[in-house]
Amino acid sequence: MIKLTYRDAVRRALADALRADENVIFFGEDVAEAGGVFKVTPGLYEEFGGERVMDTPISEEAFIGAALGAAITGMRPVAELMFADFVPVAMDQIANQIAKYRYMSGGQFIVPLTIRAAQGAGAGFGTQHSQCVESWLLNIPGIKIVVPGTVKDMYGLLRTAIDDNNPVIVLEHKVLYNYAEEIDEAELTHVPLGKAAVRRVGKDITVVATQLMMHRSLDAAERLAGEGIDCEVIDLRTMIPLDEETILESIAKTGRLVIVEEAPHAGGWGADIAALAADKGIYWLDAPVKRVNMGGALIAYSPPLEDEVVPNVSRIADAIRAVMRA
Amino acid sequence: MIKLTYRDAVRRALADALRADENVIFFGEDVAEAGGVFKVTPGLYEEFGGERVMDTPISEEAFIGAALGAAITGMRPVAELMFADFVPVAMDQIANQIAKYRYMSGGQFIVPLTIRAAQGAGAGFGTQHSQCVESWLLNIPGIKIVVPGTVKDMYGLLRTAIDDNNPVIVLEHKVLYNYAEEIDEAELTHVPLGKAAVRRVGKDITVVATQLMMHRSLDAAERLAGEGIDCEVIDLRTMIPLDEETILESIAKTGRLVIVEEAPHAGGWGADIAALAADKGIYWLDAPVKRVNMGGALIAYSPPLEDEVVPNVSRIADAIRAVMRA
Amino acid sequence: MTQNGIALPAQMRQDMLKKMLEIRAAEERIQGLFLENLVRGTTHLCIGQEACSVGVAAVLQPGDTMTCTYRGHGHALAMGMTMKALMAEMMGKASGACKGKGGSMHMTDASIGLLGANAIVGAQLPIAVGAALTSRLKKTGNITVTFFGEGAANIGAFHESLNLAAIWKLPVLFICENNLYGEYSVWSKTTPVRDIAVRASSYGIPGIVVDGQDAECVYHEVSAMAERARRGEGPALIELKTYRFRGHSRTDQAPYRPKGELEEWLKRDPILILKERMIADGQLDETEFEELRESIDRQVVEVVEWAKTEPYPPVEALYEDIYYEG
Amino acid sequence: MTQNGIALPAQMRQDMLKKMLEIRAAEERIQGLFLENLVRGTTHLCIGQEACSVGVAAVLQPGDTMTCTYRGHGHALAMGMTMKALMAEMMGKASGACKGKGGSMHMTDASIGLLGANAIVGAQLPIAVGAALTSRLKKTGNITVTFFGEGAANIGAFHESLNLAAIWKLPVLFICENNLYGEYSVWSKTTPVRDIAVRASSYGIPGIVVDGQDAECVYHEVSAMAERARRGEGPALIELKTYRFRGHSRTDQAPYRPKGELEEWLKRDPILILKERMIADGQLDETEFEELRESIDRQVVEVVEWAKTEPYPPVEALYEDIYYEG
Ligand SMILES: Cc1ncc(C[n+]2csc(CCOP(=O)(O)OP(=O)(O)O)c2C)c(N)n1
Ligand SMILES: Cc1ncc(C[n+]2csc(CCOP(=O)(O)OP(=O)(O)O)c2C)c(N)n1
Ligand SMILES: [Mg+2]
Ligand SMILES: [Mg+2]
Repeated sequence: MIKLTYRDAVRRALADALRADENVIFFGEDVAEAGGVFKVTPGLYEEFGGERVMDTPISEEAFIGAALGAAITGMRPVAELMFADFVPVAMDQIANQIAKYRYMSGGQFIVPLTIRAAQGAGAGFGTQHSQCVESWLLNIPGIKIVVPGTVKDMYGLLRTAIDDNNPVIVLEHKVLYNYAEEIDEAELTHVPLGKAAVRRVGKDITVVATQLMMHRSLDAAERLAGEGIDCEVIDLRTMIPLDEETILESIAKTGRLVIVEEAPHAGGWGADIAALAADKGIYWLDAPVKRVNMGGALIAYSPPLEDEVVPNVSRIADAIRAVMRA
Repeated sequence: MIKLTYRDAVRRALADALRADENVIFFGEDVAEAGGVFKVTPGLYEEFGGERVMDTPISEEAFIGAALGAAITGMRPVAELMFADFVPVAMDQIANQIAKYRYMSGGQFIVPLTIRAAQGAGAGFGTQHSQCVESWLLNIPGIKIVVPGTVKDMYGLLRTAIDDNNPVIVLEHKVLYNYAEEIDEAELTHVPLGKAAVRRVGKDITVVATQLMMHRSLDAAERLAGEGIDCEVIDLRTMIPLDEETILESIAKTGRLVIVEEAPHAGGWGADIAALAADKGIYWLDAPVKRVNMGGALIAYSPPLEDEVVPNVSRIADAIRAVMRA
Repeated sequence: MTQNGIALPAQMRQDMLKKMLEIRAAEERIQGLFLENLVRGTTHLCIGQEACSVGVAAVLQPGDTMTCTYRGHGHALAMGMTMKALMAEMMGKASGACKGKGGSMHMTDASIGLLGANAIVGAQLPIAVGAALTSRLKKTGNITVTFFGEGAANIGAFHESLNLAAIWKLPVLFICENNLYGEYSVWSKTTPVRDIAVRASSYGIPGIVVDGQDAECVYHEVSAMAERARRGEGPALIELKTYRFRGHSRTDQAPYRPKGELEEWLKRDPILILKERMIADGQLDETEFEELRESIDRQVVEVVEWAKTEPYPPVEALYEDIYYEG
Repeated sequence: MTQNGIALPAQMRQDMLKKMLEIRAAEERIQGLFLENLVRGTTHLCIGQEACSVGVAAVLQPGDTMTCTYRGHGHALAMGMTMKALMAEMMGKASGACKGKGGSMHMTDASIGLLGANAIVGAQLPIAVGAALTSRLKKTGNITVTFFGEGAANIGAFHESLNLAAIWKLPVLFICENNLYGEYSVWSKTTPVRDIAVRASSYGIPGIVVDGQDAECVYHEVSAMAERARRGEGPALIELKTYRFRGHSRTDQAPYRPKGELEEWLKRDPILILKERMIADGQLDETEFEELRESIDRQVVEVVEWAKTEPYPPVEALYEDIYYEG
């Protein structure tokens, strides 16, 4: 058994991918010589050299587009966007090029590229450096979206993303970088995309969450267990493709659903889960489907405001209690 | 009574706004001397001059950002993005700047700016020039999103958008530019944001749609009336703010809901409506909430593929029938 | 204007002339198809600019790659796309270059190195940078060329791409076809410098201005920069001064052109220039030229008739080629 | 380096020296607050670059405006933000410049023309262009200045903004503080030209290189360009060669600096340069200087102690300032 952090898992996945396939290359701003602003990638440049691990100028559109150009000509690039809040800077390349390149050409290309970015609030970085961005990317067929919440998933999903012949956006939660697990190294293996994980089995209510919200939901579930409420907590792991089956099976059992999003309410990914329940799960539902999220708020710098805007264990527990009472 | 097209309505709203307030300015690519690529704005440059109606270089990030800078210093700019598919090119300015500028400053600014863009499939422009983009913009508190579907709404919502002291994105459906209505000119007045319109009153099922899909839903409703199905068709008119009340009142009456989106399924705006039904409307629902949309497809150029991907009257009618049977 | 007096071998001249005639004949026919409604949406013709496509393509070697724009029929044919693949694609047929999914603006043929035409201004530049990165990393000695208009030189992706290519010393040639107009705007209205080529100095790379009506001249100048790039000396910016004889797209009659301008440029028709030079050098006479032209016209008509009878893709194709499965 | 020998009046020198000492004292204290956990997230200090802020601000007149970067404490104080507003904002207090919502990276004070510091590299440039558009349209004779780093000169927004400002002949000064590093990367690793100022030639505007350690020199050079802009002759690009004495942010110890580099630059401390010049001219002696420094340090300490006791905003503030109501 070794103790590994989520941060280590990223680094290890990258290193193993670079070792496994010489077409894998990795670039981004200050990822090479400096090892990344979140200190996620030190040592890769030293081990794999400047031809495979490269620093870029501050020009997200160009280097994300270059990842596309490299991917369709035989490389398997991994590009780091640093803060996920910078996704909009490269949005045309993501939404109009990367996602559509295979389609527009009638299937002439594979696009085996991975974009990594750090998302999430809780670290005091303010309005423009704290957002979760998966909900900005859902309505774009052609890309896959991965949101690892555990150390093993961080490793395994990133490995699978890099091996995938489609563009995959891997969003790492920056507050989880220091999160550690004791694991058996043999467990560090590929994790398939599109398969949710039931993190806690329960019979009374289904809670769907990811990343930090998944951990807080598990804490809320423990708290509620003492009150006799038995929660099932589902970690989506990938947003696209979405594991509808696991969600529906759980609702069939519990008849109740709460979704916990680190995102504003309108257009949040949780709406898709609620819509799924309202369609294919409707006959099982015994209560309103509630979403716990940031409502209409933006993320402010001020510590008490930032702490308030992101759903915490109490708010999650309250929502679960309310749905149980309904 | 005069006959007015949706295209005329845009032009008239712009002209009236330019006349009403000298702080209103209008710019975009080829909107001035050439009158716009969709021939929506001819004559404005001639009437208001080159200081108020301006052509820009091809640099969406710069001129959308310039609209922000002008808005916070006393102007009331209207910027045209031409094809809505170019929203991603200016996405950082929209998502990280315009939407957040008031908030980050603690309320020091008002941001009275309007962005106009033409969206929608059906005109044979291919994968990168046919998308509806509202679903890319929903998860960004701080902006308002307007989707006019009639001639009067096109005029009235655009006027209100320009007068609003907040950033508003007005998405015009390009297939509706030639759509005409006979109207009394006195009816050309401001239309409030955040108020849906019930386009057809019915008692059996609620259909929520916008723009072209709203028109097709009305056609489907007529077809179904012959089969004894009485549809209520709601036109959202604005996505943000969302008129929850009108939707919930209708569901309370009908107990059934179909949402028709011109968008891919994952992350489509219809999920928010379905989620609303699954939360506040759950006890009224007698059947699954169905969404008619583009599924997982992208828009292809080939005429039969483009015609197929966008929901048509038959598909809408089929979905309504299915929900009625459920 | 750089002038280069060295005549190319007779066979090369013959090939270039033939290719230019093919492009011209194809596009004239395409304009007709558009008016007949067999081509939907829009088309952007390069009539008048054929020497650019042909002169550059003649420099390329097997393994070299290209990205270009919606005004890409000439680039595609010059690179070696078959007339059948082009015409079938124009009409959205299953046997088109992109199985009908791309259409006029997305001519792509990976098998000949044509990595895609792009409908988003400037988006093809980063992609070319990435393709050149592959060549550098795989040490193939290949280069990538990317075409764009003078209007595109004002967008962010242009700047970022030249900078990134320069700092990474990539074998990519940035080829600006300065046809004086971006849509309906003369370049001087949107661009504060006379020559786009001067912008090379912002990146410490060569920038040259070339007579884009003279295929031989284009060939020589681009050759020199291509050799340099193959030797690992990095990118270059090449501005081809040219003119489009038709409007921007579709039915644009180009009313914005000053009187007499077109007539002046028609005297510098690239086909005429090469033809007269060949006649002067005894390599061609008027009869041979007319025979060549007529035979090409006949072939184009035949291909068009063939393409008309080709089947559209089946509607299931909508859902294919979005993701690579496997 | 442009040098300008004309000494400023004694009072101006005194004011500049005082302001530089205030900035220095404030930032040294901020670093401490960060380590004490009273400032959350990150901070970017401009210690060593104070002459840039102070020299530019001295040129500005009432009604002039500015946008700047996350490294913006110096700009804010030089523009006239009070130490209280700055320190309270640093700690996220309700009495901060942005009511605590902005934090270190978003110092904004509309009342003094400071239109916002930005945490997205380059995003402040288009906004400045828009503010200058307002000045031109309203014929106020005002100018806008926008600060950015040499790393930002590689992003698309830089290019688009300079082009747009040049073509619209706007009164905006683009002020590049070239402090040799973008995060942990020395400029030459990401930028293929020696001087950012050469890029002005891409837009047909003046580009000048100035000694950014010499406040008087900054003042003179910027003055000249400001006069030109006020006369309606358009924008300019001004590169201030400077150096940051601290790391990029937070706890960065700047291991990437070559040995001895910092020491060389410390000799060119902007405070030292002005101080010695004033002593040489009999306008200051060492004792007076020490007294001034100490009294400023004391004031900063007092303000910090005051800010510590100030209240945080109430949690309801989360939902305020998102939209302007009314
Ligand atoms: C990002 C973006 N903005 C605007 C457009 C609309 N548009 C299409 S072509 C064009 C003009 C481009 O001019 P230029 O680069 O000179 O190329 P040309 O068409 O003359 O070949 C514009 C503005 C677009 N397709 N993409
Ligand atoms: C679009 C974007 N990309 C990357 C970053 C991360 N980042 C913050 S500061 C910085 C370096 C900027 O360097 P420079 O422009 O020289 O300014 P300096 O920090 O030296 O003042 C980077 C890459 C960002 N904030 N925004
Ligand atoms: Mg052009
Ligand atoms: Mg710097």
